[in-house]
Amino acid sequence: MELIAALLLLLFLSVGFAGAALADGMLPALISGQARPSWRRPIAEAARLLQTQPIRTEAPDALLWFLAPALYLALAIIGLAVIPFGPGLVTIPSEVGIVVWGSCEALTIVAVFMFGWSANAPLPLIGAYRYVAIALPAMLISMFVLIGAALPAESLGFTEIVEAQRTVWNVVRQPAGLILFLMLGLAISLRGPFDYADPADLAGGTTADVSGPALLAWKIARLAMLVSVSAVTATAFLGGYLGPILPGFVWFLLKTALVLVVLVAAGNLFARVPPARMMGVIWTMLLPLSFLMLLAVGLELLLWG
Amino acid sequence: MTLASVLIVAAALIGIGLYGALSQQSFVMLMMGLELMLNGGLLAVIGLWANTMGGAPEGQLLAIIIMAVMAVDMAIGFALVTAVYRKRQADVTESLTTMKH
Amino acid sequence: MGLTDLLFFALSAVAIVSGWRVFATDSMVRASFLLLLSFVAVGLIIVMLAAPYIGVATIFMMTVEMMVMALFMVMFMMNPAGLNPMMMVHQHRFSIVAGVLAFAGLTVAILFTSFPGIPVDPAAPVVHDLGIELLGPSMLIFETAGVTLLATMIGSVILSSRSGRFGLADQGSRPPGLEPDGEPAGRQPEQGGGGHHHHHH
Amino acid sequence: MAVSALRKWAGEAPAPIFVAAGEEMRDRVELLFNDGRLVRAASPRHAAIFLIAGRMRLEDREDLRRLHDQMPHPRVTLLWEAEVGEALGEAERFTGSTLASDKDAGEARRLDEAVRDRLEGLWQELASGERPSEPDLLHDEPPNPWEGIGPHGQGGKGMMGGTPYGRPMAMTSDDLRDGLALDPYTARFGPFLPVFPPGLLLEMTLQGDVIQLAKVLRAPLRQAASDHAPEALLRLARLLDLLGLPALSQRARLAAGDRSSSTLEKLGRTIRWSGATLAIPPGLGALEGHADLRTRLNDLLAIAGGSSPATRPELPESAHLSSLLPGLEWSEAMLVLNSFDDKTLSMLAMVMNEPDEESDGHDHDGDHMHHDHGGHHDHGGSHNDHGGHQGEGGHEDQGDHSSHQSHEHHNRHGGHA
Repeated sequence: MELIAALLLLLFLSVGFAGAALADGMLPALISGQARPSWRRPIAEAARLLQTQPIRTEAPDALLWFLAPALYLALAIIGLAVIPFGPGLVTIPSEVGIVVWGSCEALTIVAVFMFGWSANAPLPLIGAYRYVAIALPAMLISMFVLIGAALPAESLGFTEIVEAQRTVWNVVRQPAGLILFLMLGLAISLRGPFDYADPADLAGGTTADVSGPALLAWKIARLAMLVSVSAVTATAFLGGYLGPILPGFVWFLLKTALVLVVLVAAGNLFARVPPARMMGVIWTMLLPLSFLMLLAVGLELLLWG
Repeated sequence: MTLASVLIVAAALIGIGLYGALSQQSFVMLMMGLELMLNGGLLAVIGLWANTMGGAPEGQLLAIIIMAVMAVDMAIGFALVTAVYRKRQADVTESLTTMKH
Repeated sequence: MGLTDLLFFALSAVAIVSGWRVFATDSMVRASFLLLLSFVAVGLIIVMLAAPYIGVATIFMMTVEMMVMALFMVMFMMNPAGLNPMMMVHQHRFSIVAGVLAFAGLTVAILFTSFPGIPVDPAAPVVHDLGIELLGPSMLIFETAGVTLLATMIGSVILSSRSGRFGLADQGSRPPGLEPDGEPAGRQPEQGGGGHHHHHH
Repeated sequence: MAVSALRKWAGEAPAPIFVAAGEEMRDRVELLFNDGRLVRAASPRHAAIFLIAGRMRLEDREDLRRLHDQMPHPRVTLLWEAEVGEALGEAERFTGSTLASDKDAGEARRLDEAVRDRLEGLWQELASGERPSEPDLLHDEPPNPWEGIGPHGQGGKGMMGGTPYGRPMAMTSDDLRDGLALDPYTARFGPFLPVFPPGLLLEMTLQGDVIQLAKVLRAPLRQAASDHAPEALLRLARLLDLLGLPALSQRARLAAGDRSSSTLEKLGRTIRWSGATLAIPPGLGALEGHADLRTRLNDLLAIAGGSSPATRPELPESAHLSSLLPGLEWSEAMLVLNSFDDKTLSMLAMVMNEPDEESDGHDHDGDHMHHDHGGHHDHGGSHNDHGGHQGEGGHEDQGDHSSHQSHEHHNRHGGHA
């Protein structure tokens, strides 16, 4: 069963990755009203980067610089591995799936910081610590929201969380939770309003001094994390593989695709708030909101559960 | 993976942590030594819990307490470093000799 | 020697070597990432010891802690990147002896103690048990830990922020006046090195 | 086989271009990127073609050479109506008679199209390997000699170590935000940093990402005075880019090239919905009589929609970037910098020639030397490593973004592509 799940994981990752690359190329073009770019464009882009010279800055931390994209990608895959693709179809069945995912989120912050710091240049470093300042509290919020999703299941495992949504999906229980979690998705896949690591005002931030294959690896890892975070959202809030008629895996794929498109679109439609102001919003508004959501779910379960 | 081997690994971590905590001059590095000792302690507690207590939940509870101690240690440590730094621009132990008197 | 043992030895080696490298590397940011690696290895060993929640939670918590640690390294340390090699140690020999003695003493104690051998049942619902324990019989202990953490948060914010109750942190404290905007009551802070008097015992 | 397939694929990618826009060329260059065949690179590291457009000052030539060497191989340079002497070596020149402002609109458009085609052609040649990559223009050597003693250069006395590459450790200085004095980082940013107005060279002292000091070293290059609406739309596009809305920014640029009321109305609505105005803190970048950044953004939206610009009184004498930027975070500062029209900006960014020793990092060092171990806190040793902006000897012009030394090294270490 686990072997099948592992194969499914590979399939899911490649399909999801292709979809993410496509959505990431198409949606901005659609929104900007430009001529639609061809589906070959991401591949061409990858081929170009593969043939570009890798740049080395003066005295970088070469090991960490090299490892950071690999770590980022590995985290995306580990995150996917604890998620059920269908009834009983999990690559790594874990009764503490949520905590594993939380660790992946936290280590993602480490990966991004490592990537920006090790280049040994000012703009990447600014991107790196700015990202840490925003992503750490964002991750706290996501954990509260996920605990709210785990409460009805009385378990920290993703399989139990999906099964507990047979009566009602978690998105109905905590709609604001879904939105908060999507924000985290934007933050850890480094896009749009929460892309504080690689923004335009820092000339590319952590990637400002990266060229060639390393840049390609970073872009791949970002897209893989986008797939991963969409899958977690679909599992924790939209009932994962649950659905009528179609097989579970297909439902899961559809829901993930939906979340992915929403994330990419949101990344192109909402403005980025300057970091200091965003910090204020996160600590004084969003974090208390996530507490309230948790409290509400707890009360509901206590009174009617 | 016998109990003795787990405990020896824990002892090694505690030894290295002790070395770090005693030898480092900067506060933050000193805290790293403390953390490493707690890390060894955590491993030892879980090793003993898994092999001698038959899985009584109190053992895990102790591990949680150790983790809380780590968090408190770090938070207060960093806050003190910041406070001292604001006042004296100091981040190494030698610069706080006035505390001796 | 099975796969488990092999994995255990590999992880132990990672934990110990990276733990040692923490104090041997020039770059302090690298040092905090090495410490993180050591914690991750220990966390995985703990998962192998049938305590998945504790193990993964260790990784989770230590990641966040070490991230903050790395930031502090960049903020406060000379030389976070290790590009100006330097030695910042004191009582070096004494520390080495103390470390080795601690390790030797503990090892001897471990080797000469006979522990009761009651391993945990692999099928036992350990995470579930832990949850019941935390919110059942040991609720008071757990809640105490929670309140301690809350106190820590408040304490660290007060300690590290600039504006104290008695004036700006870097200007020395001034007790409040007896009437609004009046002269501070009690002893005046010393001129210049304000705040030194706190430290007299 | 595999290599040629890769090359074929790479040729299909849009040509990645890093732009150094000279006098009167900024708006024209920005409109080049409207049809999606070309993409504008955020950093020279991401680019393959270096487009130098318009007249440059003499003192900019060194920076252009530096930027050229910062680009990875394969790379090529195109000089479009640029006068840079022999600074860029044998680079290809593209001259389509004189400036567009002298010609009628149709002629200018045809010319721009020709530039676009040439850029694409260059990329095809480069990707297919027909055209060799351009070699470095500058020598690959450190700007300062290694001055440490001992095997690692740690030399020096006590904990401070030596001064490798002539860069002493960073020292603390006062902080504007919350008084926690950490190490400042002084560097020159510009003159062709993509988020800066072209030609502007600032020397800034940063702590974290808060700007403590800003000094204008070179004023921005003069830009063509054009109609209000396209200029406003392009400025709006720049602000939207900074706000993380590249797609909407592209829409604004498209609208600047080809305006019709319905698209403009829709664009305005989408921008309002994106929360762009709400994202900007109220009161940010406020100038006497010139309102704050949020108001300026709203004005831009209105001008883009066809209403005439609100008249603002003359700038107060004292208004200058050196007093406007300090205290702002990097991203806020970039927003402020890009929110002014060219006339206002050139007044704000006048070079002030006064004996100003204070902004030299060294003076601050002195203040703090009395602390126990000499201040020494290096909030970003990573900083002084590539920067060398602390000492008097370390001031090197920054290329576009200050990884300027790196170009002198990448060949030695990693030039094997």
